[in-house]
Amino acid sequence: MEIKNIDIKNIPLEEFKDNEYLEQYIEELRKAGTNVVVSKLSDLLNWGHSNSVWPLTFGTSCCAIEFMCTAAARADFARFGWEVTRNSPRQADVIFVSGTIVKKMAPVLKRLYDQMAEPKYVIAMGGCASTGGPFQKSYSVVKGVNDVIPVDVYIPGCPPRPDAVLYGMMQLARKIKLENYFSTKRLEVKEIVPLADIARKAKKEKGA
Amino acid sequence: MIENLKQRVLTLCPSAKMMGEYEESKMLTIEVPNENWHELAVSLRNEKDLQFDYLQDIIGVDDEGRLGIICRLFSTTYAQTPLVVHVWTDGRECPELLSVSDVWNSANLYEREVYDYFGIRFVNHPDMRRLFLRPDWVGYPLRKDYDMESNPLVLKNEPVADFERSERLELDSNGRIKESSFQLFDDKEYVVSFGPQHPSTHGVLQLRVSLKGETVQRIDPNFGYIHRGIEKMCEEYTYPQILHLTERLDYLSAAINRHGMCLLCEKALQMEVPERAVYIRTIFDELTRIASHLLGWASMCNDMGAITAFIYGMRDREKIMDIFEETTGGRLFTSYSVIGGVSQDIHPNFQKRVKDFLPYMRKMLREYHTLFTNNPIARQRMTSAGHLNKATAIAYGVTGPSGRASGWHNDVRKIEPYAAYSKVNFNEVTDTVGGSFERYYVRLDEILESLAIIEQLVDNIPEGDYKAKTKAIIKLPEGEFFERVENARGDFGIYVNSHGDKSPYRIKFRSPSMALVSALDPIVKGEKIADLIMIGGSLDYVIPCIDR
Amino acid sequence: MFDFSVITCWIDNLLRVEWGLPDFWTLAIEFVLVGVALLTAYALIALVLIYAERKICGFFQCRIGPNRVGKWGLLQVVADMIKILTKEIIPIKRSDKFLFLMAPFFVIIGSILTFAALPFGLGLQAIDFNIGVVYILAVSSLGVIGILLAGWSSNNKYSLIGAIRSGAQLVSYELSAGLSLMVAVVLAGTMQLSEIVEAQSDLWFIFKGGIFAFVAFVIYLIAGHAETNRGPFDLAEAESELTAGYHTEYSGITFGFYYVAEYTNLFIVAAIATTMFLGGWMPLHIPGFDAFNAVMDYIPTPIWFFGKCAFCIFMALWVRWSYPRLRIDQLLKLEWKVLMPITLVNLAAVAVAVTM
Amino acid sequence: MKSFYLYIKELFEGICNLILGLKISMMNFLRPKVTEQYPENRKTAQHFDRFRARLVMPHNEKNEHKCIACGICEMNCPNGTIQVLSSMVEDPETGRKKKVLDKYIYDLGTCTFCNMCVTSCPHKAIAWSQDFEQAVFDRDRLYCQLNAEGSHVESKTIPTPKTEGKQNTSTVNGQES
Amino acid sequence: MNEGFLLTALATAVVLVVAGSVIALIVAPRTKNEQKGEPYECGVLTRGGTWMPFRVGYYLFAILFLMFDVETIYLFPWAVVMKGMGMQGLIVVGLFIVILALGLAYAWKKGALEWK
Repeated sequence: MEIKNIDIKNIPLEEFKDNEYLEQYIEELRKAGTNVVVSKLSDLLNWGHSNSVWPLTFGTSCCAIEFMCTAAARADFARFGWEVTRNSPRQADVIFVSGTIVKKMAPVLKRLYDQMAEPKYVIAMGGCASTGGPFQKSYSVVKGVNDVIPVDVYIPGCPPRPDAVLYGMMQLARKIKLENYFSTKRLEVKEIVPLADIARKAKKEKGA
Repeated sequence: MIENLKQRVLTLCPSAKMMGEYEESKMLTIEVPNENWHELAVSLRNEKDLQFDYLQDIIGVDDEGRLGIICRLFSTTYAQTPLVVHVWTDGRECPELLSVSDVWNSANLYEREVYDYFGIRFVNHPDMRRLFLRPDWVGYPLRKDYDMESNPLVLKNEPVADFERSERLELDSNGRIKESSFQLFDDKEYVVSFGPQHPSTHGVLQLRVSLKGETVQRIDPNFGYIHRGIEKMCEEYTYPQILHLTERLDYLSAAINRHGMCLLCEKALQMEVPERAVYIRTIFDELTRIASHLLGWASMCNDMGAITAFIYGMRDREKIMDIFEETTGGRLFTSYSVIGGVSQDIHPNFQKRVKDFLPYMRKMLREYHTLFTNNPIARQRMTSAGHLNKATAIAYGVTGPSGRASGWHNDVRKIEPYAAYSKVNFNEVTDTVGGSFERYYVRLDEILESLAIIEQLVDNIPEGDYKAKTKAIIKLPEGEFFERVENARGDFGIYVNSHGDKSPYRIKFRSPSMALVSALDPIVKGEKIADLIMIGGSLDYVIPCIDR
Repeated sequence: MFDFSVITCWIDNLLRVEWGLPDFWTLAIEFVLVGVALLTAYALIALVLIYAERKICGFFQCRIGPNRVGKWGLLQVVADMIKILTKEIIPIKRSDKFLFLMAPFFVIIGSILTFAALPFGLGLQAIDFNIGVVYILAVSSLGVIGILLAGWSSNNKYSLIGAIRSGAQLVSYELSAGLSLMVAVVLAGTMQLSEIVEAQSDLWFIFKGGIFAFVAFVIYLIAGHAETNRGPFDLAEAESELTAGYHTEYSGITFGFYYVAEYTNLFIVAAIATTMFLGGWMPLHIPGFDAFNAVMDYIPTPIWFFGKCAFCIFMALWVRWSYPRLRIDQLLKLEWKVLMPITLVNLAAVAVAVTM
Repeated sequence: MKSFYLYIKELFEGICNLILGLKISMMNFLRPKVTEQYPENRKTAQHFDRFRARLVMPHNEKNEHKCIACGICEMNCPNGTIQVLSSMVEDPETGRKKKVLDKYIYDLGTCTFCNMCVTSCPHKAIAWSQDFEQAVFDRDRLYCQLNAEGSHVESKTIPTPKTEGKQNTSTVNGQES
Repeated sequence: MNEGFLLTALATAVVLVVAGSVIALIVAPRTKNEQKGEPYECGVLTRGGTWMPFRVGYYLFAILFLMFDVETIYLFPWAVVMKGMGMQGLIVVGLFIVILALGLAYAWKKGALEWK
């Protein structure tokens, strides 16, 4: 099934990375079953949600500086309507996990995520939040925030430059536009990436 | 002079053992038995002719099975030889040392840190609890026998009570140690938590504030929400690999920290660095300092509610980011200095870009002053709160612009000139009042000084190599090495204990930000909440640097 | 000048005479129509203002502001509203549930009641009491109750501190707002808003009243914005200290009400300032220049009204995006030691000037 | 009286400074905006050629790369971002066994862009690309294989590698970009 | 008529709030977890009760406000008819304003206006 309704201004659909995931996502949605009338309304709501994503001010370390740069005049994510950063999780829609999450911070992050109002999204910004980044060998760092909360988009980079953050935001907007608004169940797409398995296996062998 | 000091110390404490001195770095190392340590500390601090009033750092070590601490002392009154004191514990099971937190206020947090890392408990310390790690953490991570797998990720709620209680060890008159536990805040106190997720704590710092109305009674900083264990990781990394971790300590002075680490390695290897590299590094350091001060200014404005000023600061910071990116390929983390020089030559556009930036920045600084400094609201807020006098600043080890605003001449660039700082004319910006406004103003003035330094250097970058040849595998000779550089927040110290391997045996970074936060408590007592945030902004600390 | 009461009379006539509806139903239909009109205007103004603020704020900060949702980002606010309307409302444990739900009511009621009393144009005014000024002062302070309740009932420390701050703040600024409006009342000799506007048909008070009216106008703008909790007086929601202040625990549309009310209150303050000092919907008339006056009369009255409001709002945004936030003691000092004495002196001076 | 004079003076100074501040923000209001509109300027935007967004392995038109699978980059990498999977293949002509690159796996998610792999590569087989559009929905997608399918080593860069470990970051005098 | 419109406005406000809340309650997705209802305090658990006693300072301002506000209300009728009252009215009200101002000056002098 082709991806519909998720065009983002100025970037053609096929130039986006990871369209395969979205295709699988639609597949999952279809399995869950949506009827047409709701779907129209759902599209409108998704349009609203994807264009008005208010981030929670949540910065732990270096990536937070680049997040601030994204908010500042040069990159200006206000153009996307994302500039209303809320300090209270009740009013925020997305957490930019910008920075390292350590074991002491993990429950706090979890609680903040739990306290957010539905629908809510998570962007793992930078290496630390995605995989532990430079601190993979550390005893106190959580290796990827998806151990703590479900993540929607990963933005690689250490830290990612503001443009890369904007790109990640557009990726999230694409995903939101696909969402079935009326089901609160989180759809999980179990994607199998062969290369990742090979890499992990090789790492294990080398470690042994 | 070093002889004098040696004699003086020996008369004060006959049981002290001289450990040889670094003639070159002009430093005296002694070993003191635990029983005499506190007594000696008092005399070192108070004797008229010694006055070692600045405790730079306390470094915990686990050296070949022995646990102990290394204290590094400076005197701000006399150009004294720095004194390095080793104190060892008796065993590994229940190691205890005498606390010197009553002598130097800065020791308070340092000793807690040592306790957290090595499990050494300090007798007479007012508040002996873990500094960085969760209260239920198992083991002491920087001990050599620490099991890395012993602490899995826990997501359940930590009981509030865990953060509420603390321990105290006291020596009673019979010389026996008495343990007692106490509650940090009274049940009736109204304690509000600022942080970990808070827009104005500059990172994930938790400040628990006891309030009466809007007035701050007492604060208790709670660190460790970004403790990544960098020091332990460094013990497995080679020296060139460590560099990328030093950048991530204080990410706003990334280039300076990295420079410091390179300097330490070069000094240890007695390596000659090409003049060109030295100049380039200095320019990059100063650009980093400007970028950091700009961000400091911007976020302080943001803390006071002037969001537009924040955006202006960030806007002008982008100019520096462009200069960085063009030459080094990185914005925040330049990965530019390497051991022996810099990793690649400057971009042909570099000088032009820097020279364009200088007048621009000067013009913008004038705008900042009109927009914010002279704004009566901002000025009244800044002048009326947050005074830190010189004595307190030294006692807490508040270095950098914040310490200089209190009148303490502590600029490492002046005291121990490194890189090209001895070749340039610049003023050490100081003030005497030590209020929030002075800290704010010193920072803006330092931008001007940095611009002047860059102006003197940028046209005179000598031709030649940008990197010295180094050995394939860099191994530091055996011994202890200290280095300090002036980063944007103050005295950034590095200690390396090398056993001659390609990775350090123990590495310790002295975070200037930690001293800034520890000094927060005496400053904010009796101020309003709004001022607490503003004072935090004026101190301009970076939490990942504290937590490491 | 086109009198909008022509339309209302026509509708009234249509219902009563043409359709022959009894009195009760006529009134009922009229009320419903007015209600719908009010609601639409209220929502529209809020949307426009939110968009304007984000755009203007962007321009002050050297950036562009929303421009990707719809042409020039015009649909941005619509998306926001859809979003906020369909977000979850979180019940807070151990909060005072009833008050927690009531608080947004008070804020919205306060602002709509004031809104309904504004003269948008000649004949475009729903409520026109003869004690209009007092009415406006009274109902606009209902919002304070909403904020206090929100902070008190949320079971949140930041909210509570925010509420306490706002209590002291809003209550104080009420005074200079009232006293500065009195200058206009003195000049007009009436408290009915429509008559105040009429009284400015020859020249607006800000010109007629000279320096006194100007001072009163500026003070009203300051006090008004302090009352609406907008920067630099946004202590109650001081973002950098109290995370979100009194509405920390409000999510979804309950927060949306505060968000909307903040902007309509901004408009209301501008509108009151316009009505009292800038002649409301009255076109710019200069005594003696009859041709000029006649030309001015051709511009519809609502345009005059909204144009003047836009000017006041721009001033407010300009200040908001230039200054840091005041501290609570500065705020009270400003009110009690600067604005209050000045308003009192100003009032006395104006009384003397008018009597002489 | 003195205090009254001071009060008035402070008031007027305050008002003047407030107005000056307003002037500055108005100046900025009227200045051209500094915003670079990223997705709009996607085609035209220039990035600095040293900017590091992702590691790539340049291939020539014959689908050949320069990597001889010596593993120096892997060794220098501080946190295991690079994995060089190689196999020993017997050369049909000479009969000597040599290392051939199977898969050059690069984990973008863990990369810290510390530049140590590129500076240490003896054959300049890897380089940085400026393509920063890398955000994905699944973390595993951040693993990339840098050598193209069916590619092999450029014939002229075959010289036997020095013993592993001898070469390090510092042997090469920086990397020209 | 005015009163009718006043009620209309009131009803409008009620309709707005109720309709908004009802739409949100119907449409918005909801999830439950243990932490959601806990008061938010920067991501940590709240310690102790959240209500605290107000300080006396707040009451002081409330009382001051009450005094001045009542007096302001007295002034409004005068403001309406002031033009017709002439000199006599001016003097009387002038006296009133002076007393008001004296009250403020007294509070100022006594330090009641300092926020402590």
